Amino acid sequence: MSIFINKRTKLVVQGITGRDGSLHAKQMKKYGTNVVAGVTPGKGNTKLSGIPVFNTVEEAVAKTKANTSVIYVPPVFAIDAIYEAVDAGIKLVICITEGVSANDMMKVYQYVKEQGARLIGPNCPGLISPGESKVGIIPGNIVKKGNIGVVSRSGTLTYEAIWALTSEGMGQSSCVGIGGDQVIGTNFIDCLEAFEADRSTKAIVMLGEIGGSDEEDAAKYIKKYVTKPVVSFIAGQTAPAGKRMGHAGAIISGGSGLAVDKIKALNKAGVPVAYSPTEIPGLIKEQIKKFADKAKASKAPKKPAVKKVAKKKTTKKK
Amino acid sequence: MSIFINKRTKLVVQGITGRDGSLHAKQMKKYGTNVVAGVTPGKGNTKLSGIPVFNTVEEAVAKTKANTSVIYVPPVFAIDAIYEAVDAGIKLVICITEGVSANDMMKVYQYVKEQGARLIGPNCPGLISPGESKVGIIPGNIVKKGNIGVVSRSGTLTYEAIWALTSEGMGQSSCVGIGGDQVIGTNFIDCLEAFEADRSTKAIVMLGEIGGSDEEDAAKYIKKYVTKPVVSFIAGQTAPAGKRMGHAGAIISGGSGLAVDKIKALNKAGVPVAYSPTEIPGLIKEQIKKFADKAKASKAPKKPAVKKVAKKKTTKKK
Amino acid sequence: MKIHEYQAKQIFAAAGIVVPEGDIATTPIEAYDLAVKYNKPVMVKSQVHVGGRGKAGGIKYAENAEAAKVLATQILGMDIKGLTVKKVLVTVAEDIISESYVGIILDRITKRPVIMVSAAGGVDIEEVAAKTPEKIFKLAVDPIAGLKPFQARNLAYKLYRDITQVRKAANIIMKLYKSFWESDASLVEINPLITNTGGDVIALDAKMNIDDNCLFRQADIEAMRDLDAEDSSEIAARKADLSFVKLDGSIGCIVNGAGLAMATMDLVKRYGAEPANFLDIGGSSNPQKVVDAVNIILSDANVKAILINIFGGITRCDDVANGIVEAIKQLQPEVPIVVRLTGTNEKEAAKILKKVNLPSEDTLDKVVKKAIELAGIEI
Amino acid sequence: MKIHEYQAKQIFAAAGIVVPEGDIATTPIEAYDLAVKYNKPVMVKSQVHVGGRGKAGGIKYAENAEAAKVLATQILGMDIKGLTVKKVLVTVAEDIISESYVGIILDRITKRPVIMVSAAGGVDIEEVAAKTPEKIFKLAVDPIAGLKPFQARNLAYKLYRDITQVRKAANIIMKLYKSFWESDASLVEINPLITNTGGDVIALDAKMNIDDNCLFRQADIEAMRDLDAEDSSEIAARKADLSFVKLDGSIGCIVNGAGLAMATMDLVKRYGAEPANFLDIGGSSNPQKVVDAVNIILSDANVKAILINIFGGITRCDDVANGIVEAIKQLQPEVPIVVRLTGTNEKEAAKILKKVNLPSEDTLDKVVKKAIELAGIEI
Repeated sequence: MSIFINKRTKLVVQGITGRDGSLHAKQMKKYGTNVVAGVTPGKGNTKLSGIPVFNTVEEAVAKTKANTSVIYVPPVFAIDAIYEAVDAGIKLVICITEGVSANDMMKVYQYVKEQGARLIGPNCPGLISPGESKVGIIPGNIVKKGNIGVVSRSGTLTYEAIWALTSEGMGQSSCVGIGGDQVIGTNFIDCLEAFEADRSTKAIVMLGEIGGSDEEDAAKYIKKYVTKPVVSFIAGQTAPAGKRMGHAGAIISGGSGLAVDKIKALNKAGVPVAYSPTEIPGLIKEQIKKFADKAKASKAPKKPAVKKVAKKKTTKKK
Repeated sequence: MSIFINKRTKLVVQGITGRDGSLHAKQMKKYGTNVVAGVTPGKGNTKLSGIPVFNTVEEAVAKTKANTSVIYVPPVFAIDAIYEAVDAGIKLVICITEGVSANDMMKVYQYVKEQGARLIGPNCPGLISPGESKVGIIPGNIVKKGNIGVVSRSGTLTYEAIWALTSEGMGQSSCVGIGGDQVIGTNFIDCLEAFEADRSTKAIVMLGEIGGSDEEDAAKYIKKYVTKPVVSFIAGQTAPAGKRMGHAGAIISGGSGLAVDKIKALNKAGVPVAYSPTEIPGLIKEQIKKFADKAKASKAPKKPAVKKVAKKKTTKKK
Repeated sequence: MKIHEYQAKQIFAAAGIVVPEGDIATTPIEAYDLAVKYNKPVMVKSQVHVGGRGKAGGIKYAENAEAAKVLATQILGMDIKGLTVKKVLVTVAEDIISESYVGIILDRITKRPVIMVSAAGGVDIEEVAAKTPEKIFKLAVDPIAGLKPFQARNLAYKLYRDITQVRKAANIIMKLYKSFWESDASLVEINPLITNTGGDVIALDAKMNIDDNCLFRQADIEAMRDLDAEDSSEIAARKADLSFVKLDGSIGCIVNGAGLAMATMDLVKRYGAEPANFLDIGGSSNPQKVVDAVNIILSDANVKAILINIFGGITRCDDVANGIVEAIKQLQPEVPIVVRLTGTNEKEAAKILKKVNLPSEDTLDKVVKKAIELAGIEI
Repeated sequence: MKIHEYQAKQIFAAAGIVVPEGDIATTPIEAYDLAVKYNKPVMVKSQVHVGGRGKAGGIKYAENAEAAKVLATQILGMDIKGLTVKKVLVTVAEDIISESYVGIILDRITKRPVIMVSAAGGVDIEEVAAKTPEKIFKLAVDPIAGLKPFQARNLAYKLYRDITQVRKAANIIMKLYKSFWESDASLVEINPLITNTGGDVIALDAKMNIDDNCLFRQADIEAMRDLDAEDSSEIAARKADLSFVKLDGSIGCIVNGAGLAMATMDLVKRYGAEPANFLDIGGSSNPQKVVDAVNIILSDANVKAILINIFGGITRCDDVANGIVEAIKQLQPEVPIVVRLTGTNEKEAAKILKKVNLPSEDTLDKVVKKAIELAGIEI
């Protein structure tokens, strides 16, 4: 099992003939992802590595029944590409593109929600469910099928953490890079909820960073709803206030978004925070043991798995 | 009984301190409408003829539990007034204002639908349920409680028809002026559906005019779903093509919207069309007799009252 | 309000849509000078507010300036469907490879702006719609979310195969949609949208109707109003804030409310006469409006009788009566007037009307019959 | 990107928001001349990208031109929170009756533009938010449907009682919201929004942050960039398309990915040293970027060692290795460099790196420790 993507994922690659799109379409296909279509305006009726290319997502969906889309188009076209995917009926859209307007994303976010679809990203490495499907750019050779769920706001830091897990023989159920931008389609809580519900996931690694309050919100959510062990890592403890660290999300403004506050909130929710990605596997082992001991002590789990309430919390309307 | 408004209607008058608003607020109150509040920015904490005036609709609703709003503000403020009413939770908004931008109304129409509210108008005389409530500008002295439902795209023509009915002793259940603009919140079919469902309505008068195809659509609807006698009148048989006759709606463009086509469609649906408003009462009597005779002939009514399907038809989404 | 092709092209050009170079001429010499200036073959196009100008001979190709002058001489002053040509657009002729249609209308049924495109352009699109509807592609746009670039592109694929032309057309559709909103248009149309041998995508014609309700915030467009193209009585009516349309009959009609006004006209016809006009004094009951209305109708020599039909709601009958008295005092009309004032303050109105001793009736049918009788028409 | 108060005021003024007359001075004489020109008491306001200018003595009132000159002399060159004042805004002083706060931010939680207003303006709004949150009113706007006039008015009621001022403030809020979108801002702020004795509602201060992702379509704002206000190494980094922030430590860091770069810096600190910078070479693996990165870090005299940490995904380790070799060849660095190249093409990278004989490690922890050791720092 896995979250969001699996063997039934039928992928359309938007921007498939571009530099990044063509490279990763091939890599995804090689990994075993069912890449059914590509889209590049004007390149309809051609093929890329055996993948049929269409002019429009609408046509690609009509012809191939694609149910998931991944976007590699340049930032100036990314917003439109998301709309196109959603309007074509795609219910899971992963936007890899970096450098997208945050204000435009506010509109997209609302529209995608209204249409009942899910967006992951933008500015994210995508996701991989080892042995099932890979959508995005996470290297296929660093993952290993297993039962650890990984969710992260970062790119290469995610790889580092995955690699640390794999090196210790700890495989993953799914690894999701949600992106580091200010406005992202899927947040920690969405993934925690999915991992909590996913039977193949036994423990969760959450990689956060400075900026915003997603980690604090996630901590509250974990305390209330997550019955599985969670281990975290927060990047940016040494980052100075008011400076943008690479992505739009990693900025500390006016006392909020500090790593120290996030770590405090997570610890309060019973989540240990690693000082280095290499420390993560050890902490997971500890937590799994601790949870198992507790379960033995009191046979019935105390926390209710209140899925419905969680859903309401994350789709609030004005 | 009646449609849309009744004794439980609690009305807020937007633009209550204006020339039209103050006049009609008083007339509505005099008629017996439960006018609970008025709104004029900057006139909060004052009263008009005993009606408390508020700065915002939100406040008016919070303090008085108003459930219906009528708008008398100048055209340039009317769009915003509709949004304000709907965002304050009002589920029935009647916009009397004439001269509203049709393009802006397209946005309003969609927004009102999305919020699950009903808009009547703009550029309409409002509605009256004799003996129950009067919202808008239809003169209270020309109506009479009874069982004829009246729906009209016009203003004074409606009065003429109502007066013809009243003069013949035929009272009305409700009279609804839906307005003559190109984009209106409530159309013939919405009203036909409501009259069909309203027990106190025995027969329906539908006053149409040139322009658009609402009458043709209504004819199809009547044929399918309306079991009560309907009589119609279509204004504008002598109007030349391409010229705008007063309201935005009354324009014949390129062969469509002609009175002759509308009359043909209505006749085809079994609806007689009067040549003059004064002919309407006689036609109704004839129709009522005809329907009664038919009912006697075959005890079970043949047409199904398919309300659900009708609803779907009128709230289509792209 | 309708604007001319050349005016719509100005708006389109300002929005970034490519239109051929051109300018307006009101004399053959001006047309000649423009053709000399462009130094290319030109089209001489009559500027009148009516369709089918080409079929009527109002659009001609001129190989050179001399020909342009000759054609302008023919076209200026020409009558097209009752309208006299007072201006021609002299515009550089394009070599046409393909002709398409692109239009956006406010659609009453979906209550959305509907974009229509067809590769069958350059002809009467309503004929295409009637005979080969499968050749027209429509998109009803979400008016709140707006037109998205991919939607414009998907429409453009219906017109062209070459991706460069698809992108150009998509760009034009986006700009046209923006113009539609920014100009408060109820219709914008490019017919034909052409491609030339150079691969350019060009708006060869342009049409734009503006929502009269929004002219208050469209000063630039209001300034485009062509008073030459309007009947002088209609101009006077607009100034007096009256809804007025001139017709050819002999019964002048003054009514409150558009629906009732049309119903009154219909009855005039039913009882054997023809209405001279549509006139709605609106909801207000300013007596001056009645004076202006009578004055405008009197300016029509065809009028044999005036019928005043008021159903008082907001409109107060006494105000109208005062207006009638004032009109008779000021204008001393020689044609007979018959009135029917029902509703709000009708008794006060009756008293006021005694001053002028006009015939009056109490129902719609009666007042119409009386007016026809007074006009001396046999029924 | 941050812009200065005077620049934000230019944008606000163009949007129709009333701001006091004013202009920029870089010398006391210019300040004097401006004060003479305005012929009124003025404020002399330091233009630096930092809050709390008033408290730091960077904003002063000048009764006349002479005083303006004296104050400009004091303020120009002043150090405010590490930034040197190079420009002052000389602006007409207003008589202040009330001070409010109006701001719009992109809110990460609601994912909507949130408008905040408070009648408690003119002070640090974050302090108001912390101590008396009931004094701040917020509205999360539907980003698709946009801000409606009644919503702006409802917010304005929270600031003023007088309906004329409510309307003026509502109008300002509408215009501010429009500016927020049109300028691709992530924050716009007026603090204080004042009323004066004449009843005017005026933006006395202005703040605006722009989304870096959108500068490509905001040429006018990009041109406002104050290179004087930036560190020269940060300017060089931006030109080289590197994400770079200068810090005070001694361990130079070159990493791919922002999260990993921060994690690397955090480990440097954890193991007892301080990072000299944040530097993300991004996803591309152009060798030139590595050369530029090394060059920028070498320009910092505090740097005692350089740590290169790459986890190859899209980034290819061999490309980075080529960049390192090239950097060493071109720049002949005297500070020690330690590398860790893991992931895509790491074996090819190892071969390439043999050319330069650099110390290398295979894990994040090890490479950080090694860098500190090479820097000669005791841990």
